[in-house]
Amino acid sequence: MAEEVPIARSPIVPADPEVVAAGWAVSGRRSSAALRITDCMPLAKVAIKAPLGGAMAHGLGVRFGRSARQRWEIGEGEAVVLVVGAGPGEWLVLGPPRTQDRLRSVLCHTAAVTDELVSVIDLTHGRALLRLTGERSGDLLAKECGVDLADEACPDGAALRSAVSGVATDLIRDDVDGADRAPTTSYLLHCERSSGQYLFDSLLDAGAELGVDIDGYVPPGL
Amino acid sequence: MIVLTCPWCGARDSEEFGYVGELGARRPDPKAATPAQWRSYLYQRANIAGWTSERWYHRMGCRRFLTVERDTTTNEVRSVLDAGGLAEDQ
Amino acid sequence: MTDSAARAHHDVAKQPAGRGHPVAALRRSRYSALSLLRHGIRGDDWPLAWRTHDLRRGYQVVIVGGGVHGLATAYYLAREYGITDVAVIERGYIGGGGSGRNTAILRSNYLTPEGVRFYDRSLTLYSALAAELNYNVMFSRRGHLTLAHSDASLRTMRWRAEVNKHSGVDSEVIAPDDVKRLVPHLDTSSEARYPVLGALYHPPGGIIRHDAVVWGYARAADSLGVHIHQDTEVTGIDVSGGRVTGVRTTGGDIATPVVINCTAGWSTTVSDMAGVRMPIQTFPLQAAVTEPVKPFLRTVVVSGTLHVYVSQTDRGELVFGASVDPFASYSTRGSLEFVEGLSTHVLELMPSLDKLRVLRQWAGVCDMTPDFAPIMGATDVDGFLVDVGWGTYGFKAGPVAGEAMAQCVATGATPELISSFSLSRFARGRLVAEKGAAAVGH
Amino acid sequence: MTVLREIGRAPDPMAMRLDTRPGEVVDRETAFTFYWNGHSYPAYEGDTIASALAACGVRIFSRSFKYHRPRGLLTADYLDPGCIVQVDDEPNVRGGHRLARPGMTVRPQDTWPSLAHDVKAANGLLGRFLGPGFYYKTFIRPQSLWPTYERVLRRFAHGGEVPATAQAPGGRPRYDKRFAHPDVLVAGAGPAGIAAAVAAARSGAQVVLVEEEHSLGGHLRWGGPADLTALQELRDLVGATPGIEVLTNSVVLGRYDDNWVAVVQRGLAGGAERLVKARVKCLVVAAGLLERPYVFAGNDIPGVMLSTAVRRLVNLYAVRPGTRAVVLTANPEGDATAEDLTTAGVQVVHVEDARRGGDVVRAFGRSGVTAVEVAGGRRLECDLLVTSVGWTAPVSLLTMAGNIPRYDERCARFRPDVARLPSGVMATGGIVGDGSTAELVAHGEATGREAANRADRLAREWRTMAPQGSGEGAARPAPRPESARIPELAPQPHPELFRGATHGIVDFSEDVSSKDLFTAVAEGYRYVELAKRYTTATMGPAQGKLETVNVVAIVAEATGRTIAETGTTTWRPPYAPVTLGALAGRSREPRRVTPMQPWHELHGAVPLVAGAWIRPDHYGDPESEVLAVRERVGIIDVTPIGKIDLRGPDVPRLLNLLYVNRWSKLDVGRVRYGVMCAEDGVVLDDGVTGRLDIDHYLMSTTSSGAATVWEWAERWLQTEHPDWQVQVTPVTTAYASVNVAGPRSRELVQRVVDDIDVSSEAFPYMAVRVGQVAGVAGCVLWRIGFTGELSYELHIPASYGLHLWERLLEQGRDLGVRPFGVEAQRILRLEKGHLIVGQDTDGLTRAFSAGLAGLVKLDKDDFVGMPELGWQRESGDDVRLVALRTADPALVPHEGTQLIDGNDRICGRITSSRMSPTLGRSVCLAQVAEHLAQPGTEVAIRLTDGGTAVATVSEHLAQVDLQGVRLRG
Repeated sequence: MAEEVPIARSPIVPADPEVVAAGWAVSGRRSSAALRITDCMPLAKVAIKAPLGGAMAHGLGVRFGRSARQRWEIGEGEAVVLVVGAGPGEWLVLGPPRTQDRLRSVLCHTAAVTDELVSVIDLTHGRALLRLTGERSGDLLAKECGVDLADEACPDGAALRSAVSGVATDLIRDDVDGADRAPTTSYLLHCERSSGQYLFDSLLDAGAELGVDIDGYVPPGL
Repeated sequence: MIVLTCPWCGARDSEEFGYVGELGARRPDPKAATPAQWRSYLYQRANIAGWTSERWYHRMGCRRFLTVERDTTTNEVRSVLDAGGLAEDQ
Repeated sequence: MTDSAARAHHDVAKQPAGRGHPVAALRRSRYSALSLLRHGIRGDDWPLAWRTHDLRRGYQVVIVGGGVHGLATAYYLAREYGITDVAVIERGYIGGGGSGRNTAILRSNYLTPEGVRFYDRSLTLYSALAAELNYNVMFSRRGHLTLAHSDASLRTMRWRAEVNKHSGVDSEVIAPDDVKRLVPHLDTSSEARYPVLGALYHPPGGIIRHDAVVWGYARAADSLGVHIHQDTEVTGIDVSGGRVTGVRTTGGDIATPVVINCTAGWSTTVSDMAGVRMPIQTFPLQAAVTEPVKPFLRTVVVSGTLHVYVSQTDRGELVFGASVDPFASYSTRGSLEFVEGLSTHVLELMPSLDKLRVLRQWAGVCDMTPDFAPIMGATDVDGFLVDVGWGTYGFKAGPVAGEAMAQCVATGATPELISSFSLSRFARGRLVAEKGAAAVGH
Repeated sequence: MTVLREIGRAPDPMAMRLDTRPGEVVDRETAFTFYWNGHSYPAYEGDTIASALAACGVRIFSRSFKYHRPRGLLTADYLDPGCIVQVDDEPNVRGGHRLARPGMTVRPQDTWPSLAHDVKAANGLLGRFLGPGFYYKTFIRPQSLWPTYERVLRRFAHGGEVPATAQAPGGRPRYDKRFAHPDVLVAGAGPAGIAAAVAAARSGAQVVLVEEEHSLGGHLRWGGPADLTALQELRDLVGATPGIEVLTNSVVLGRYDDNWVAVVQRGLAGGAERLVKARVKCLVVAAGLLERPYVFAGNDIPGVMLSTAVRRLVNLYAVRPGTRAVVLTANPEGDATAEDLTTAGVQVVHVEDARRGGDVVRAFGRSGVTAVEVAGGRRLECDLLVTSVGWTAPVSLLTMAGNIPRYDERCARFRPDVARLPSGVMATGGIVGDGSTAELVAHGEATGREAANRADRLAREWRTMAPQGSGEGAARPAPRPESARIPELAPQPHPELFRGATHGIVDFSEDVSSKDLFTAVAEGYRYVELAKRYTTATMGPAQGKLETVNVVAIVAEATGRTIAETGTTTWRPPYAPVTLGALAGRSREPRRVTPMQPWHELHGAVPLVAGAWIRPDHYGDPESEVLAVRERVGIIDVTPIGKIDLRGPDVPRLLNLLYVNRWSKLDVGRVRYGVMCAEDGVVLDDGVTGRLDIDHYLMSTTSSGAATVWEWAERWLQTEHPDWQVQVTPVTTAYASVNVAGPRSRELVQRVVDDIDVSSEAFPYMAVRVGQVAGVAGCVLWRIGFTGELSYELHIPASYGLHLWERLLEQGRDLGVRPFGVEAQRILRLEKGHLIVGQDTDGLTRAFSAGLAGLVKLDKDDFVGMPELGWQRESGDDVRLVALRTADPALVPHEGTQLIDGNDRICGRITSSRMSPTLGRSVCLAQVAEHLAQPGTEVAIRLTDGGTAVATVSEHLAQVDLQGVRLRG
């Protein structure tokens, strides 16, 4: 007795109003605050493990510590994905909602043509994903993360893993266009799912004096 | 909070890492080892006051096991290498 | 009777026996309210608490380490066995190591019968120590609470309580309400991130003035003829034919058939001098003290889950301790992460202390063994005995360790009380089960 | 008593306030009142508690520790030992530093009218008997009386009071923390410190400038016109230079290994405090100099002040410190003080010049100075005695960096050994040497430039190591050339003045006199550290900053050694006392919950804190939850169970290495139970692992062991077998996991699976299937039975966990489905005799002691812990895990109760025990000595009330469904 695919739920309880977008229960709240935090859970998240310096690694074309936007052919149609060098021989591919299955099969096909050992694992539901946007997002993160995030040390496109509020977190500097189209500092934070709500609350608390506000999710959000 | 210069992640606070222990004797052949040999491997430590080679794990970062040279009297760190010999250019 | 102990026995047996009489020996400088009054009126000086001597070319027994263990061993050798030709060699000043850096908590509520028996004997000796040494060591029996924040730790508390009771030691598991009655400042509400589900209450536990214990033993040992050499560092131990023949120090060489390693932190280094390998890693143990405030905390409060223990001295300061540092080191510089973690956890337990200020932090070095139990008695080198591996619990054991090591040397036999703490247990794979407690129920 | 009356005296509004002073920091436009000792007092914005009260003629602020002598202002700054007060519910507030605020309630801390008589006595008589360590020498016999004596001692405890309960969160100051990565951090904003910060910033460095007091400028602030001009210029420079973050009323607490520097920001909005944790590339210590008190009889009488205290009061707060003054001076600052007093309208009756052999023999008076005897026996009436006898370099931040200060008799102070500082630490200003403002600034500038260079070099080194640089933009401008050498800052000659002709107080907060130190030395406590510990000198709230050098000098004098030989004492962090709140920061305790947590909370689940996880312990009635599972069907949220995805051809080798049992032949679609041991044979973890595909396995672990096992696997792979082809990915929370257990579980699961045949034939016990459940693809199901019942474990992509949970409850309503919690699961597994690692095993339990003999395959080539297990099997004497049957079925012995043998020796313990709703009797697991482990053996249980009960060792660990029919049904 097959049935409709149910609504997916983020580990982070959506701020009111709760709406459905791309099959996910998300927050419909809109904020224009200078410092905003958004739950980006609906994004597809696929983890890859492959030998360093191998064909798969070369194909992904992003080294550990950096991230890059790429346009991929996935089954029927294209998708803009963010490929992250998340660790030594470890990558994370973020894509638009509902693309995880296609991303996985594309990656599996690529892996198949190399004769390397490659793990392609869909972690769309297994991780929490937040976006922190605003000129002072670095100041907020400086309260919870010990790594130097100054532009020189951590420019746009940088990717690193460290402890944020004591939780192992992938930090990706991924600036976005601000109101006047000028790039605004923005970070993606990616951690193990069950700590998502805690991390979200911790950042809200730390950012209170900086006026951080919750901004709902709008697809594609990448 | 000392700094460990992780070969993968760069200079990071020691809080990000887990300390495994000094690099003791290699693991004896489990089939041939006598109780004395095995328990020396299990329990005996050089516990050097000075430069020591030890194992750390970058738990919050690259999640690689590392070989660290540290002076146990000053906590000065001289070198940090990937324990499995893994490198970007292989 | 083990070889090395036998050897030691043979050498010391030549001594004219006959117990020392500290009381008589101390008469010239007896401490009492009266003498205090007399000195107060006359305004004259007190005699030396202990004297300084030239280093002799030979001693019957050389004790390395002028902490509570070394000095107690010397004292009991002289007091119980009339062995007074003893030198205590201290690199710095007496009590400058672990004895002066610990948080001076006394208890006997251990997990294993052998542990309980051993520490209970120590507590007995401690409670009579002021009179025994004619030196007020200010032992304050205020009760000792170990909090349980999970059913797993509650289970371990019960386990400990039952073993304690069976050995006649006063311990019981008490309910949160009783805990609150004993420590009103404690947050026992269910909203606490680490709710208090109960506690192991150990009334005989308490705190003591650690320096006074060191000085009291030093003064009494000195009065019985023991030589205390401060500012003297051991640089080598001579071993020939598997036997100890002497000790080299910065103050000169000493011929001796018996050397006892009573050091903490550096015990591996000293044992290495005699060619004896140890299953020990040295870790810093940090502590901190706050500014004094009016007394509000009577009992000693410990939380294993939060790695913190707290007591308030008679001077009003809170003394904090924790578990050893996360990595091995001989460095005694305090760390920031220690006081941060400590403060976080103290405020989890007692939120109203947030405005209390930390005044000083410090660190000592501890010899951690694989099974959280000490290493005592003979080694493969005749005449080289060890009293080491005391981890974070050495101060509690000072008197009983001294008594047992003295017996080891004087009688040549290993006392039953410490038989399970032998160095050979590791090669035999017979570890002490205190490790059980450390590894269960986190 | 007179003293108390004086403290209680009604205010004499601003009687001692002077007309406007050029450098004053008080805002006369903003006046307000606050409370001191129950009376209302006026104050100006900018006043400290001490200056406001002094302006009203208050001279006594506290009583001394031992003798309860009245104490007044000594240094009039943070260090002042005489002015430590209670402010509202905050103890030990430094009245010389804390700004007065409208309405604040300030109380003296150590005045006890109730102890008036003791106090009087202490003042008069006791002093002579309360010598150093008097308590070591008495209260010895009878010992029974010591507790009583102790209670009296405790009443002497010095300090304020802490409230029993925390303030309401609203009223509670907010504590915060942040990390910082400055190139250069300058500790101290006197002329040299400011110059260093500006020069470093101009060289392109990011600079943090930290000042302990409320404003920048150090001693320039209370200087003459020239100083004030220089002060203004320097402040303007700071304002005009980009790249400097200024933190005032903030203090560098410590310099830890690798230049990890802690700074606390005090007095932020609403009394908030923030701890700044800075990884500083170059630390510049510009702590200046502290003025040293002089030791002589009566040196603690109110009205005896240091010259810097007088200049602060007069020039910063426009307060007249007295009316008739005698000044003892040994340096220009002392001379300047005399001039300041004259301009303040204080009659300077006499200036005693120590450079020409002048000296102060003793001061007279009790609640205030009335007269002074100077060298030559001359007696002078006065109400103010000012001493300016020398300086102490606050070297603690440098000693924390391993530097050992050297005593320099020419300038009568310990000086840092700047030549031996680590490259990341520099010093400038008074702490290094003396000089004119211009010389200090020049030294600061050169130091700042060099600090910027050193920081730049380290920054380059670190950037090249960090992988996240973009390659392009991250490049910095080319390294700057070495800066010019740093000029000399020579110390000015200064007479050595520590103790005069008489004995006086050395440690004001501890009431330790020079006589006490002499006594301690005479008793054999000849080392500074011993004398300190014996007398408690330097142990008090001033942390020894004022008194340590005097202690060293006096111990030197008493032992006949030189000060250099006597040496200094260790300086330990923190540099200044810091609140537990600031060190703790915002409470931050990681908390993990499952996707079903909202449902659990809505349905009255009693939470169980298991490490970071919050789980349902039960939903109100664990026993009936158990029966629901045994008789019908129950569901439990087991999401926290560790799950690890293993891929690669060498996975079987890994499994064979980590588990004690054999893994070579596990077919696709099958799962197997496994146990892991450490190298010493002690049980580490257990769980089932299933084979999903040829080279693809899913391993499960205990909830608490998930992280450990993942690291364990990585460790063996990375360090011992880097050649093995295995990839490990933790997926614990990628799935929400639900265990459906009970005779009707198959029916229920049947109703929610979409494409999986769950019939016993198609999906047998210990099998694994992958498919679609409740409309969600990619689910993993395995059929196992921790509870002993027919049961299926459903792992569904976590975002649909709540959906599955609700579907199961709705679909199973007619089957009588019921959610059950961890407690019910514990009972179920206990009835079935399944052990829990860490409860039924402990830190020494090896596999053969845990009833796992059948599992251990000693004929394998290798596995972790194999040799020890081999030897354990041979050596017969160890413990065994058994099930116990109590003679009294109603008796449930506490977990942890002990088993006793015939000789009243402990021979085991109960590890698990519960009343079994299924059997209507108690069930227990226990560790017993091997010789008592035979089925049928009777053992005695020592009950917690001391009684004894009998129990028998059972045949099997399981008490329910011995043959496992239910499991395999």
